[in-house]
Amino acid sequence: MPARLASPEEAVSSIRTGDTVLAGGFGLVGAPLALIDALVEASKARELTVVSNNLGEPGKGLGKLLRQGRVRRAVGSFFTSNPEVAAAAQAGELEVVLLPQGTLAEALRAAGAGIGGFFTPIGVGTELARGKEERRIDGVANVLEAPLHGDAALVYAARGDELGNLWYRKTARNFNPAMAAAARLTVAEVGELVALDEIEPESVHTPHVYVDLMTRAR
Amino acid sequence: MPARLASPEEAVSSIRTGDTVLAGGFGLVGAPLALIDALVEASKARELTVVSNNLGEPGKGLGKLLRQGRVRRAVGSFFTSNPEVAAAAQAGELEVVLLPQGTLAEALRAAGAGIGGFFTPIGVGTELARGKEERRIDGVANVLEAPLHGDAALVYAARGDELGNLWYRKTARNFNPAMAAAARLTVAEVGELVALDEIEPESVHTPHVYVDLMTRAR
Amino acid sequence: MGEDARTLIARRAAQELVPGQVVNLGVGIPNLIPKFLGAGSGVHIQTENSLLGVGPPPRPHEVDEDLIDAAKQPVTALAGAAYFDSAESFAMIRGGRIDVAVLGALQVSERGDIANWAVPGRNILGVGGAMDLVVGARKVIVTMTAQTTAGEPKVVSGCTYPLTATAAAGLVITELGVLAVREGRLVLTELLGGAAVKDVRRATGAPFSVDL
Amino acid sequence: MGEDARTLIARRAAQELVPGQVVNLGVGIPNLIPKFLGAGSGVHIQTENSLLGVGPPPRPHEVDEDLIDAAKQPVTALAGAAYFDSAESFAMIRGGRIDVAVLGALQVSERGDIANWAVPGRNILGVGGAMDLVVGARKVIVTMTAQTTAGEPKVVSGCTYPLTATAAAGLVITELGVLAVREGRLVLTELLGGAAVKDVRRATGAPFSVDL
Repeated sequence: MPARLASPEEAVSSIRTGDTVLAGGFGLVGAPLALIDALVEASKARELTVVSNNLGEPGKGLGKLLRQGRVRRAVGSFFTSNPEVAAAAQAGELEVVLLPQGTLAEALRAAGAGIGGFFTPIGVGTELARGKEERRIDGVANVLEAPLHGDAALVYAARGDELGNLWYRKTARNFNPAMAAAARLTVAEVGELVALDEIEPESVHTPHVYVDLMTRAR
Repeated sequence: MPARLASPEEAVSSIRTGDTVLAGGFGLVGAPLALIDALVEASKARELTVVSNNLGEPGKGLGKLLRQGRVRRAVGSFFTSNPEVAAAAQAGELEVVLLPQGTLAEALRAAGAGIGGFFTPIGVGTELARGKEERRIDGVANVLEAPLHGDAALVYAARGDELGNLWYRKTARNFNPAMAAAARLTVAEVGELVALDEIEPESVHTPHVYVDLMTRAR
Repeated sequence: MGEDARTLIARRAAQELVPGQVVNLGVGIPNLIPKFLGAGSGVHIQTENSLLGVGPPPRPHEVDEDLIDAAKQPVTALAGAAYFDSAESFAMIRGGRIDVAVLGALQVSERGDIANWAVPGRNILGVGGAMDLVVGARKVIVTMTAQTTAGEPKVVSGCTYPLTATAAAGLVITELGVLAVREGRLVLTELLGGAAVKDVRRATGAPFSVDL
Repeated sequence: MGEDARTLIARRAAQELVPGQVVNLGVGIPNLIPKFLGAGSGVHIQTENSLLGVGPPPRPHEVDEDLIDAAKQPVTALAGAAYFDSAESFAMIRGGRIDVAVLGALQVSERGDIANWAVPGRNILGVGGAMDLVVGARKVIVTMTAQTTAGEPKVVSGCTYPLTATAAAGLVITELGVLAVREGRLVLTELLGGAAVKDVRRATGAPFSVDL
């Protein structure tokens, strides 16, 4: 279905307590800040699993949600940039699931691509491989990783067209395309809403089949 | 390394007897015809494994190589369009490995992406799953598929820049990007050789790290 | 009669498609569907080779050699179309982003097994994207004549031809009627082309209930 | 001295990079390398967040909020640069398309095990792309001072800190010299900054042979 326009508040209104929310961005670059603000201010959903490379910064982006005590589990690769993550984990208020950054990206892609799981050599022999199935393939040790599905994905794109096709600018692309494809409900916050074909058909980064709702960046 | 310009003949000169050659294209659209012609006319490599969605048409594209009896094994998804494939298989001169088209594409991507193998629900319960490891994941039956690596990849792109960044036009993209990433040696036949930045950095489909040699289409 | 049956089936199949849906159409009868959708139908056609937003066939001067569908026929692209590579195309298919796949078949079983790519005893040399589509699409509609040219039913208790997928078909549309697969059982929900229930029974190799 | 050591290490590491190579530079000492490469070095810098063709730091008016490196610092992009998404970036890394990864470490063992992301007893909260890079890159160069500020050697017989990967380092460059990992053994191949072999022995917690 083509995407429908909605306010940030409406766009996040179907996120429920216990849901898994995928949030794009590398640090704050490419992060859907209007949607995150709406989730912080207009949603009552608690006990969230948040999948994001980082968990914002103290009091910024997803860091606000953490301060509200609404994140039960954080799945990502680099939480060191927000010391409040360490504090919450220490206090037993937050479960942290750490993945190598490439495994995080690939697990999201796998979810979007209907892949049941994949073997990767990354992390073998480290603490992050603990409890994971290991298998030697063509002489190389691999671990089995599972796809990472979301109930909702919040992504940011510089441009979205009337159908919901998305185009990302420079390094703001990062995790956004993989996340857009990995959730049941995908909301795209767009910097600019453009007419059809203003995004060259060869340059569409996320085809509209992945986008349910669009909202304008503030 | 950035790509180096070469003639089609030079570009295929390192392909050896017994090698696995990945060839882009869906039918003849997006097929690297100058490179295939060079392989047919200027190379003596035999006993090739050719990975391609189709094996050309009778006497066209990869069909020429088949007529020369130089293909030992064909891996692809749809060989019905070339009746000579059936004849060669019947005569025991050609081994045919058939994969669902999406599994073919994903196996090539997995090779390029350093993935050791992946579980997919496609093909379960059919003849194409015979002998493959099966596993139920989250209630869905999956089979394990292996990555598909090439010794050489021959791809076609409408545009290539001086470094080897590639841009594909319309449906001529098809298997080319996945194959470009899946081989030890990748040769790109380009319709047009352009200056740096004539391909918008956000629109590069295949970054130059995957391209070793470039040749001009004829 | 052959051509008429195919047209009838395609017209009926077109009614299953609603605006906004993303649809993949196989070769044969499904390829006749677009003319019954018309311009502005709001149906988005995906072709697995790899384009979302397939438009009508090109006029002669519009033919573009880089723009074909999975049947290798020249097509056009609508405004808002997107091209991608084959890996992404099938990620989209396996990932459940195709609302409906419409395809032809050689046999369909009462529990929705589909056989559409190979005939026993012949070399099995082409599967294309069929397996990916029937497993990945949210809804699978099979369009086919009720019987082979030799008069054998194509809807059967169990497929004897090599399977494309198990329990995949949701709806089977023939020139005689519409059969839905519900919890592994066939239900005749509609008669077509003036056929009576007994005509469907005669041409069908599997039991079905009737819920017209 | 601290800053000098880091500069010395970075300068020496830069000599390992040859035109045409694709290189990923970690935070810390590796980030000092570009100034020793200079413009037109022909070295292509990849940053995993995801850009191939990183240029020098922007002048103030050139800062672009959508253009950062993996250390979240503003960068520029050279002509011929390409952007991609994180899944593609790590496909490139795992797929062996990064010729050299240069990174800092807390410990390196004599067989090339690397520990660079966590300290025992503290919450382990950030790994980033380190594991992917040290396994995926064709050659891994570790740049670090020879000892901790507490005077403990960082090159050790076996790592006591949590591992990033096993048998991954190919070269270790400290302010005292260059140690190559050859078949699971350390070989001192070069002395730096006026150090003598005995200085390296004193600052190293693992045996090594000398091949200057």
